[in-house]
Amino acid sequence: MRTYRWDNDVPAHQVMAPDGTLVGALPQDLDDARLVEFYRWMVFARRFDQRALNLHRQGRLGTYAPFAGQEAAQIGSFAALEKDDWVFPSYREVAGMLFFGLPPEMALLFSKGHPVAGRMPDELNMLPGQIIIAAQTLHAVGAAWASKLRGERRIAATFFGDGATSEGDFHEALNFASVFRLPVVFFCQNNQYAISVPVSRQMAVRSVAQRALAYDMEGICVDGNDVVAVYAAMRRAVDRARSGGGPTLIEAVTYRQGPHTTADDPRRYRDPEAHRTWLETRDPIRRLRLYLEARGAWDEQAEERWLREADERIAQAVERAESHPAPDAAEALFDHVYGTRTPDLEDERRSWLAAWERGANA
Amino acid sequence: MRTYRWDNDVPAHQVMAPDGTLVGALPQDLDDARLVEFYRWMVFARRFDQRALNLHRQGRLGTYAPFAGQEAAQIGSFAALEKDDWVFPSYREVAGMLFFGLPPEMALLFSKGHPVAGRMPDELNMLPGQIIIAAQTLHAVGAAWASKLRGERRIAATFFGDGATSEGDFHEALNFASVFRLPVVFFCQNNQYAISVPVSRQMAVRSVAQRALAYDMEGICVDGNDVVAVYAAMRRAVDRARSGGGPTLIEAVTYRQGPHTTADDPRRYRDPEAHRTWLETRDPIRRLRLYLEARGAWDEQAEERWLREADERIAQAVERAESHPAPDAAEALFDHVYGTRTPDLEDERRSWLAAWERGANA
Amino acid sequence: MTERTMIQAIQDAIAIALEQDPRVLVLGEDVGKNGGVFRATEGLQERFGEHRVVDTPLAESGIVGSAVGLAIAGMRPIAEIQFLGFIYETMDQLASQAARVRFRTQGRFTVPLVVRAPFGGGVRTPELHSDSLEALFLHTPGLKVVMPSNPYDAKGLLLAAVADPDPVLVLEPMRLYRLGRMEVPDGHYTVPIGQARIARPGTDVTVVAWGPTVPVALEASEAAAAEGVSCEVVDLRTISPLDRRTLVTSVEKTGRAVVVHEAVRTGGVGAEVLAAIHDGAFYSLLAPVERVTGYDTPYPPPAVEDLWLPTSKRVLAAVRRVMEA
Amino acid sequence: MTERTMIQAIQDAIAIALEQDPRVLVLGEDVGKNGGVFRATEGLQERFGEHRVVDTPLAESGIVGSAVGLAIAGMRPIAEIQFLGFIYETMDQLASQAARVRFRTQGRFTVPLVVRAPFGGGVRTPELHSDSLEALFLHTPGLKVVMPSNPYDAKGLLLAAVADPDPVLVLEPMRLYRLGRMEVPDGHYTVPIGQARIARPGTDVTVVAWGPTVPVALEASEAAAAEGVSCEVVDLRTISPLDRRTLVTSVEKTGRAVVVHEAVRTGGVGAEVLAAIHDGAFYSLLAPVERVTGYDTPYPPPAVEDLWLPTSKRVLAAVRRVMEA
Ligand SMILES: Cc1ncc(C[n+]2csc(CCOP(=O)(O)OP(=O)(O)O)c2C)c(N)n1
Ligand SMILES: Cc1ncc(C[n+]2csc(CCOP(=O)(O)OP(=O)(O)O)c2C)c(N)n1
Ligand SMILES: [Mg+2]
Ligand SMILES: [Mg+2]
Repeated sequence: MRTYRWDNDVPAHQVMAPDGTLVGALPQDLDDARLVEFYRWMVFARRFDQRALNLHRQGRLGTYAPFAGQEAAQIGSFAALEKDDWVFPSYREVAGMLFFGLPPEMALLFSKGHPVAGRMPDELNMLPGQIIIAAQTLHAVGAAWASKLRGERRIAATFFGDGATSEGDFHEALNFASVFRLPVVFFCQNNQYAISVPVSRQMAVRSVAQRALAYDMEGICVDGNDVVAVYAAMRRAVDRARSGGGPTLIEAVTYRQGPHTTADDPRRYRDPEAHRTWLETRDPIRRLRLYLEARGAWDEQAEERWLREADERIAQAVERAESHPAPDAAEALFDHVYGTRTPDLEDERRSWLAAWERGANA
Repeated sequence: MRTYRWDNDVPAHQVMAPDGTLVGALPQDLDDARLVEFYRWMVFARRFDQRALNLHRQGRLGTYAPFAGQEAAQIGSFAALEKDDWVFPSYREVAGMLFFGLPPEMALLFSKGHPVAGRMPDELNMLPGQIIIAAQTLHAVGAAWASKLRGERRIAATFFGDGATSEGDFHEALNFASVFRLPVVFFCQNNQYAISVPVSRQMAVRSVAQRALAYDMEGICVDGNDVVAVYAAMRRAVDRARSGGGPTLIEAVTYRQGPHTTADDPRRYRDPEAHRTWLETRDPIRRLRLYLEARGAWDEQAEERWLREADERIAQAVERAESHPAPDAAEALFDHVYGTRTPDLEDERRSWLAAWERGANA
Repeated sequence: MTERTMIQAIQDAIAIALEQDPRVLVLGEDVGKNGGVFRATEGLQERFGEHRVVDTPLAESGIVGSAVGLAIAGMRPIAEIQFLGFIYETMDQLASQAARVRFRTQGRFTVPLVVRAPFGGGVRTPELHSDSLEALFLHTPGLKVVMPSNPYDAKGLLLAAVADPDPVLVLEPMRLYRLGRMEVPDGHYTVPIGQARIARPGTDVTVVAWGPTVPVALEASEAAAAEGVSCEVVDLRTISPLDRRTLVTSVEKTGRAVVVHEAVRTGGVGAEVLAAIHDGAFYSLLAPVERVTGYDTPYPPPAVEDLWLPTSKRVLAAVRRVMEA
Repeated sequence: MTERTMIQAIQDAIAIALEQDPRVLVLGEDVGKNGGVFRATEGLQERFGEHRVVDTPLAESGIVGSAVGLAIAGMRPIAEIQFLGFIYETMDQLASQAARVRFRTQGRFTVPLVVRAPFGGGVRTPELHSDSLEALFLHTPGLKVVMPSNPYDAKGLLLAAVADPDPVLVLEPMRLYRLGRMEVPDGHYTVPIGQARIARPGTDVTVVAWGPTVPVALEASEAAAAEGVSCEVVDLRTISPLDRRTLVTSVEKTGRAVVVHEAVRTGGVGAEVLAAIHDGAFYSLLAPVERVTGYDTPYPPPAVEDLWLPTSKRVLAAVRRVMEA
């Protein structure tokens, strides 16, 4: 009896080995200058992440989902997008979002729970990080569909984790995208865990990319800590989408170095051995640094300068976030439920304001 | 860049060609006597289906979902189950359910909208046909899980259509089953349509079985009009499940010869050419008859006898269904919402009875 | 003006929307070649093409979720959920996504989405096809919900929904799809969302109904009139936002109210209607507001459904009770 | 007796259930090694093994749907939905499946399933973690819904839910998880489902609250007492089936009522509580029942949530209003 069965084990695609040497061909559009730019963004993002955790510890920031370890996956993938492409991220994509143009103070305001943080800059077709796992994958499908219907160049990219691939919405999104051959890229950061649940408990397959087979879609498994390989994979997928070739599923194999969020204690579930290996030998920033150093494009002084510049930008962002005006609560609560306030909302807003004046709100 | 991609096209597994000749090996446990039994059931089911449509036309039956054309897929698959296995069917599986032991009058009462039809016979671990597409696949996962936890032999089988594979629940079910390696068989009757939507619009892959690859599960694509091939595939899957080898996805490629339900007009969407081909050259009953005839196990007289017997049993079932006592409405409505009626339900039942006495109900 | 059934009026509204606005598209199960299982989209794929009237895979969350994306990107999707009972599959995409994008992004993105769904009992459908679930959406900020009781309102509310900048759920009582015909204007017009309608003026009792129970309420009112009781029938037309003012105005006049709905009683829209009357017309009330509704059970199988649905006799009995109180 | 927080009482209840009944198993996201994101299942996987405390893939419909199958097959699953906001993903499996199997099969199969879910505001969670959605399930026949407001009830209601032959949703106000400790018996006991509790006896105004608003109601009542107004606080404890009798008995005595809940106002459980009082104590009411609730907006972001939640001051103002009416 002949049956469908997948017996191969495809290793993650790699261009740059963990020691910074090339094991594959650099994409033509990645010269040293561009890689230095990636590197500086990765360093900036890492510093931002550390600072955010710090602010949280000081009680100056609410729940924050750190991304340290995933900088290559995020910056490598966002780098292949054009500025007016649609972006539907999850809460984890802060590094990519910063790279894409989100002002860093917005990322801080998001973790401060400020309503303004949901109001993405007008010039970006980017949604705030989705909280409901996998829900955004369908939105990307719809936006890609709109592009296709209108004959636009614009494609849609959506970002999510390994855990998200277990949700029904993920399946429905990939199925719609493939049936309608839509210009959308599904970018999964397999960071090994969904909170405490390891990817081996999330799926029986060894690679998220294998799931693409169920949709006759190309699935690419890439070393997510190799910014060059990530970029190349995303480039391929974005080009395919833009040229009418339909969707792609990319899995970037990476690692969440920190806790799931500031509310999480990863010591409860993490394998310390594997943790050490990922940190010490597979850090994405170290890898790119070794490469650039060998190319003569990195030295200690540059590093110091870039760190200093990063820290300055971050300090400014913290300053801007902390001095940001408190929300206009009446507006934030009542004025964006519908395009026009309903009679009930008019009444409620009025009584809210009255309570406000009496000091009865909180 | 190496990527996951499925390039093969696996033909549906076949043992018996449409002309009734063998093109593969008969399973050892299928001798002529067993195949005659299958044949008689298929004939019985077909007659039942025709009679039901007839009754509907006469206004003696409510909505009915005919299965003509799918008898081999259903009887071949149910035949590989043991009597106390769990069965989670959809509304389409009436042929299989009858074979499995559902009294035919129950199937009629179901289409008459009689509440008693949901009360499956005590000796069967079979649920009534599920209306919500794909919902039952998760129930099968849970029942299989219970078997595994208790170390029982019992496995679970669930039946659904090609359209069902697009639902999120289908994906979640296959994923759970494969992650927990549960004794469950997912049996899809790909009858080419989900109401009016052809399978080519349902999925980009050419075979439902290919979807198994996303779960590291074996996917078997079988000619669903070949009762032997169906039985062999189901046998393989059931044996695997029972011996702890985990789940299987089977796709039986078949064809719905009639309308989706009695409320449907298939002329609106069907390809008349393909329709003729399926009917004239790929009917599952004809195929088995040609085989049995060549074996000397079928002749006109036997056929007539079997038809007569079938019609007698059906007539009895119609008689039993039509003389079945009207529902005890107070019980049907109020007594099975919870194990014990809540105070509100007590009140409502009382006031319902009062209205009943006044003739105010309907 | 043309005489139209409700389903024809709906088909007409969709055709007009497709014609007038290139951003409009229709998506759902069987809406294309088949023209919808109730023929609401009959002939529209032929007329407007496969890209504007789209058969989707069988996945409700996919339908609503991708429609949310379409709407965010500037399209005006009209999604069909084949029966309201299947809307549970889309609850996250409806309630947490469609209804919240405006609020979440403080106005930066919006979801001008229409979701149509047939529902309601009395037509002998299989399980889970008949349930009345409007209460779930009354309790979902960011969504609007309308429910026509006649062909004119069906067309006008649907066109208003398409024009609305926010997600609107259009619940269509399938029992009324072909129940009768009525003069319906041919061109574009809207029935404003949020305004109830006095379906029958009266002075003694306010009978509040919506969708499939409007004819039931009217029938009961007719019978009450024969007994000398004058009922004012309020057809809500919009479930959310609720037109509290019309309710209160009517009860201030009548002093009595009966609320009729098909959904199960407890936690239904009837409770909020009762609350609206209680809040706004407390001192006018001469008797407790009565609710005549489905019972607190799952929607029952066809053989007993008529014994479960609110009947005009039950409404009349309630009218008598409030008159006697 | 041991002093326990609510989360400890819940953990204790789950441990007892696992210990006493081999059919019980716990499933959900992060319930295993991690012991649950709130530690409700802390240490239980170590103690009872991987097969009885099971980390599932990240799929809520899968969790509830497979739990339905487990329950049909005779197990007693306790499923955790990490936050109630994610229950939308399971609505079909909860409302159309779990809640209906008994009815659908006229008693042949049943679903003795417990679904636990933390919810509620005031703890600065990200979007969609804080929503109060109990009203959806009050309107779902076949389901029961309980909501504890203190450690004792949390344990007793959870054990009653496990013993119940039908699906029970246990909604746990996360704000109260660690708010205080109280003496909780060590062994097995149950708090009966369907019975409200007088949390504070009083004579002038009935204040109805549940879960997270019970402390708010008590605080307001304390303040009212200082003004010479005696509030009787009714803690519903069970949302469905609603204990109408306790409500009516209390209001027959006080003649006034204020209902307090965190869910959005329109179509909330407050409307049905109001209706129950209206129906049962109409002629005792001296003033319209007031509702103090969340506003009709999505649950807002952390920076403004405290300005949205019902406060004891708002409750006190409502108490004053009903006293003055
Ligand atoms: C529908 C839904 N279920 C559960 C959660 C709670 N939750 C938040 S993040 C998370 C894990 C997500 O894992 P993964 O998809 O791998 O993304 P990662 O956090 O690792 O980036 C869970 C379970 C949620 N936010 N939404
Ligand atoms: C969740 C859900 N969505 C939609 C429907 C309406 N519906 C009933 S049958 C059907 C088509 C099912 O197609 P398929 O899965 O191929 O099974 P078949 O009827 O062909 O056996 C649809 C859309 C439903 N019952 N449930
Ligand atoms: Mg992850
Ligand atoms: Mg089919």
